[in-house]
Amino acid sequence: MFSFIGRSIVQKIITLFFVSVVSFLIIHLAPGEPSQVDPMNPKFTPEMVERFQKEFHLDKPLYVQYLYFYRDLFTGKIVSWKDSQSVLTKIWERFLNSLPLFIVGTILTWTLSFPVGIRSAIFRGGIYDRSATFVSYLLISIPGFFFAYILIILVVTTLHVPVIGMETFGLGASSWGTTLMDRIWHLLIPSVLGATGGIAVLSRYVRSQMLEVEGQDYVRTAKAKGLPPEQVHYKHALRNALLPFVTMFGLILPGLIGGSVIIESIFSWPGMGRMAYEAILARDYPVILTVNFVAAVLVLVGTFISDLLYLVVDPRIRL
Amino acid sequence: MTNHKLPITNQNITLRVEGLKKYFPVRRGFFQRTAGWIKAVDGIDLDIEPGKTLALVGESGCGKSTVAKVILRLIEPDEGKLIYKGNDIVNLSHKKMKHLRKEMQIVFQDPFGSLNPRMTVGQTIEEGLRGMDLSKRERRDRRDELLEMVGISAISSDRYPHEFSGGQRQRVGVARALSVSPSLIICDEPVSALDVSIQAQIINLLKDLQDRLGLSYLFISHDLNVVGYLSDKVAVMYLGHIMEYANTEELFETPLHPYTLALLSAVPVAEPDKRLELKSLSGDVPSPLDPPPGCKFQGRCPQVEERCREEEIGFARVSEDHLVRCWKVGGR
Amino acid sequence: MTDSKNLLSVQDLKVYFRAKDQVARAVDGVSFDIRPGETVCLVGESGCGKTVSALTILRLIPSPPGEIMGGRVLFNGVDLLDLDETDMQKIRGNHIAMVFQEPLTSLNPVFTIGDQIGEGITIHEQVEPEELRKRCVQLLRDVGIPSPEQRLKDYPHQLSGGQRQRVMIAMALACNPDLIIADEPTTALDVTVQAQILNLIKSIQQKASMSVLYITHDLGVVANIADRVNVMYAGVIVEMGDAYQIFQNPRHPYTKGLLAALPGRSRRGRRLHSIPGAVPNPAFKPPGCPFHPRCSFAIETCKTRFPEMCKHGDGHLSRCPVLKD
Amino acid sequence: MTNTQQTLESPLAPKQTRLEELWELFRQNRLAILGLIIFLFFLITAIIGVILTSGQDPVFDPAMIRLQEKLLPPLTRPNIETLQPAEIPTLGIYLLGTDDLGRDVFSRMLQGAWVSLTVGFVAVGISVLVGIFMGGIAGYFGQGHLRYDQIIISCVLITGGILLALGTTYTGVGLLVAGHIYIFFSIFSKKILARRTLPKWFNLLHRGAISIDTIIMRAVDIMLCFPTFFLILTVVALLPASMYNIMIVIGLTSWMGTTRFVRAEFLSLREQDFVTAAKALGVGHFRIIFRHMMPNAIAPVLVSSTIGIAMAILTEAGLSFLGFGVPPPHATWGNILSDGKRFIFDAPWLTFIPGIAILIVVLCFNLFGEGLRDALNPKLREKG
Repeated sequence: MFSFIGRSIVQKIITLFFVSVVSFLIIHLAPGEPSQVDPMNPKFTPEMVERFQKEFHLDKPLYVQYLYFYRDLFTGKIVSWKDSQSVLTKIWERFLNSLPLFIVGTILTWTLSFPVGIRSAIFRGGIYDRSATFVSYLLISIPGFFFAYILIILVVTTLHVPVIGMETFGLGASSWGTTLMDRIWHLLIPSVLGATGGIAVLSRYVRSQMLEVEGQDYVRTAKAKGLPPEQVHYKHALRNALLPFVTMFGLILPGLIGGSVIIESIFSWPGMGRMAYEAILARDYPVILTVNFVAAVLVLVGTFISDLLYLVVDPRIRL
Repeated sequence: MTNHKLPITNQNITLRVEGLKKYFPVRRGFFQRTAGWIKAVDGIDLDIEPGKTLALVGESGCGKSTVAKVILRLIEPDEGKLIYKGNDIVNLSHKKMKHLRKEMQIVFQDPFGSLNPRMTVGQTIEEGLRGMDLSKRERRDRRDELLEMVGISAISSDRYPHEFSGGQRQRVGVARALSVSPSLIICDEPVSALDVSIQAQIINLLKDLQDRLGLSYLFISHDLNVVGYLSDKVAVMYLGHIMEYANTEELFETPLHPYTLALLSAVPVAEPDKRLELKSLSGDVPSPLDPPPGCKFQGRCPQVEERCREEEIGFARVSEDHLVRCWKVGGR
Repeated sequence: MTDSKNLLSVQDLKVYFRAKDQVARAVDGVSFDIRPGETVCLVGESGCGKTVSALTILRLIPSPPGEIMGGRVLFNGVDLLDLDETDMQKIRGNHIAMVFQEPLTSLNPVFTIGDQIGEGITIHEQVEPEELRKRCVQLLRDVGIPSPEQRLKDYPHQLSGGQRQRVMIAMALACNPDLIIADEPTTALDVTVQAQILNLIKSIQQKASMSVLYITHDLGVVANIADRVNVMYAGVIVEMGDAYQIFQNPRHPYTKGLLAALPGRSRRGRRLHSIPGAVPNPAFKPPGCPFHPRCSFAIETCKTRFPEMCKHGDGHLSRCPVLKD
Repeated sequence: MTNTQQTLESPLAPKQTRLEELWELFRQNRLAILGLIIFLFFLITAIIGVILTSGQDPVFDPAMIRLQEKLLPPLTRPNIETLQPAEIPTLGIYLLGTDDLGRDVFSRMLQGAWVSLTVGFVAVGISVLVGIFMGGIAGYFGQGHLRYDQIIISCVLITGGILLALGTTYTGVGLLVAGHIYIFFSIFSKKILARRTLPKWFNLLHRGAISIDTIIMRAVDIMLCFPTFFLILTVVALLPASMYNIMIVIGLTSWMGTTRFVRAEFLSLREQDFVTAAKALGVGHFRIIFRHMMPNAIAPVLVSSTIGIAMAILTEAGLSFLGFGVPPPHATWGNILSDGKRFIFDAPWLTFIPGIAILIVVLCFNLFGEGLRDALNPKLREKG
């Protein structure tokens, strides 16, 4: 048990190291220098460029730059090239902005897809199942940005509530009720959008898992014992069907960064995804690399958690 | 008491297995150290004579299938010799082994998994003929001949396995094994997945082919009825060891090892008159990961005594061809 | 046939499986009876419909594609096929219990065996938790599992194959059913363990005087355990009788063929008799007697007329007009 | 022998190839058939589109700017009086309206269809090839171990290559040359050193260090650590804008699933009896891989790749939407939508036409893929 945890941690640290190397190489081997981004900018005089290069060790060999960069990252001293602010503070602020979106989206995904998927599986082939299937295909296939505009048009033209940004600009000191409603409206559409793809994919997966389990011998045994159908479905089948979702539960963590770029930029939501997008536009390498690093850490922590959960949930795995 | 030894009289032996061992490591812990060994095959000796059938009998997990794989050199043995027609083949180079491979073939248990579902049965058989110097025409003729030999009409050579029944697939498997004209065929439970009526067809086929082509069989099985019908000699295996080795007649008439006795008396006979209480052993086969010290059978043996628990037991020769690994017999 | 002495009476049962444009007639008019306290065997090769028949008794046929097309299953005089689902649940496990072939996959891997045995009891009876535990321990002890108290907390994967099958039997015994249906319970086990399980079933049956419907393809097992035997081929029962009649005086070519095809030491040196051909696909069964293409006794009428049951002696019936006498 | 003749048998089931059987099952899924039809329609449109919209004087000119005709809704007739004869749309009508520069949306959609198609196919082609290669190696040769010297040499070669690329010429070339010398040395060393006893350090170098399987699977883990869309965005933003870069980047960031799948499949196939039988017959490694194992593993890979195509099309549209896609003036569905987003209330067709087009095409790939998957699923097949 402990040796499993130990091995897993060591393995993940090694993976993380390689991720840091690879991402560093990708960024630095790509053509184009950050100092050349904006030659028209009057700030970028040759002296400025030189000072800039010195300050960020760009004149040093690559591996030295690598060491400098990760030293700065771990001591928290790393700063953005664009505005010389601390990257970690920046990320933390943006993270707090992204968090409500993420939480609402995740809750929506996980609370909706399970009932839908399970019902589809139990009434397999019925009208409910077929329409759920079709709707989920539709939701998987629809481009997120297109769907976003449909929703914007719908909400703005029918309900006349503004939805862009985190809050309505200039709402100022109105009653707390109005502010709250305003916040909720702003939060709702982006998180629904963030959740749709997840709901569609997850409910399909729940359905197929459930179907798979319903065909197992032990479900037949349970029926042969004379258990009522509810107990057969929700105790014997569901418990087994849920096992693989433990793995998925660990994988929602990285969703914090990955999926939100497009939605956050459409809704001008000042979150992590949008910050990453802006950093890419500005070739702000420290921010890009740090976001990447944080994302990798989240992935690894997520998989670690799901490994552990699996140990707890599945009695067949004992170390 | 000799430790082991087969009779050395017969020099004309297709395959002699001597002291064959295969251990699989069990890794555990932080550094994945080898924490133990599964002694799948723990020093066995066998003699397969030309044109004869040696049966290897035992319950699941006793290591019989590992023996088959090691003999075919699909797994490398850890120790021991495989003497094929007088030459040790364990340390042969890849090139020489490739040639020798064709001398030993295998027929599998599962008629569904043993044929490539994406190849027609004709293609499956031609795989074996590819290495030979044959023209396309000759190859096709040989393929058809092989199919007819096992009782499948040559017209169906362009059919896929899923179009055939289990028994027919098993025939194709036999034809594939025959395609390289081997002298030894390892039959790994070839009839245990088949229904009784089909089983008889395949057994007859194997017997006919043996008579016609002079094949030797290593017949691996847990079904003592089939073994009793088909084999010339029997080796009873338990937890990686051979427990008893004898001519079929002798083994069935006068089984000496308690395990053999238990096996024989556990087989239900299809005659309601003999409906006695089946004599059953208590317990299950222990895990090969940590087998008991001393006699491997001691945990389930009805006649166990102190000596069995302590000392490793060698073979005792009862008669020319009858070896038993038990104190009771050796003590005579 | 409608003997009031019968515990279970299956009459002209038909179960078809529908697939695209084909209909597989898996069970095609099966009738047999089980009297209280006797062991009845259903023998046949794979695909002959024996498992489907057994599952139909408990109405466990997956539907679709399976469909019960006709017949009656009288249990203590009540037709199980007429019961609604809730009444059927009261029969399952309580009056008729079932033991399946693969003990590993038939036990739920995520519940302890204590849970799984106890569950069957709580669903049919009101029991205190302490009482329940005691009963589970006693059941495990009855089926010969050592140190049952500790085993209650084990998961199925921690037991050996033989022990798992014992647990399955304990589960079946939980509510003292009148009938146990055992569907090839020893096929997946080694011979020595098979002998243990067979002895266990026999001893339980004698002790509790319950009826057993034992399904198998192994004629050796049949000879060992059966009071009466039903031989099935291609969805119909071709011969029925007591064990002695079937084994010593078989009256159907298929039964004769099966017995002659058995290998054994006594047959050494002689060719085994083999039945040519293979079991027909249940969707494309030949007309007339389903066995006629493989039968060496077949005459012209066999190809067109489905044979009736012919009586050969006390309770010995066979579906062959040719081998009548 | 007479008896064998007696039992001469021919197959039971009616003759039907796997493909026919598959089609038989596939045909029952009406949605999947719909997907296939739409796909064929899309394929024809894209091919015709690329023919009609390219060249010096295309039949449909997607780049023709008519500022006086901007933001016309679909099915509007052009104002013939204000237009030059050459500027009049080929069909005599703006079938799908015009955009903010007065360009014919229909022509632009035709042009964009080809981009979506090629991006989808090429990107997935790359990822499937890489995935099958890596997965096949991991699954078949995975238990083999790389030796210490091989690892050191490959590190030396890679560092040399990187240094050379970075301009540190002398060290780079030196490392490369040293690496190659060692490779030649180790090839010939067997013959040269055959009779001598080797020094201890040399033997140590020849010890197995790490299994090939471990290396490949760790590489997969590393790739999975990157948030895919973010990674693609970064790389595409850093590279010069071009359609080919996008295809390659999408392809190279999405092979991990295939690798895992093929590896798992190969690991289980390797244990199958028919592979064992092929080995026993003395069939060579490559024939076993390509003739015996690959055909059994490839079908599910191809199925999931149809769904991969859908994902790739979506990704490309997303990139175009964010302004990192195929560079203008070339039209893609993503950048038509992106251009139109400023006019979503005035000219909603600029959003809806490309949006719905993408939706339908992606949907057809998804339906088609799922239909194939169901048809291939042996469990469903048994149930009929």
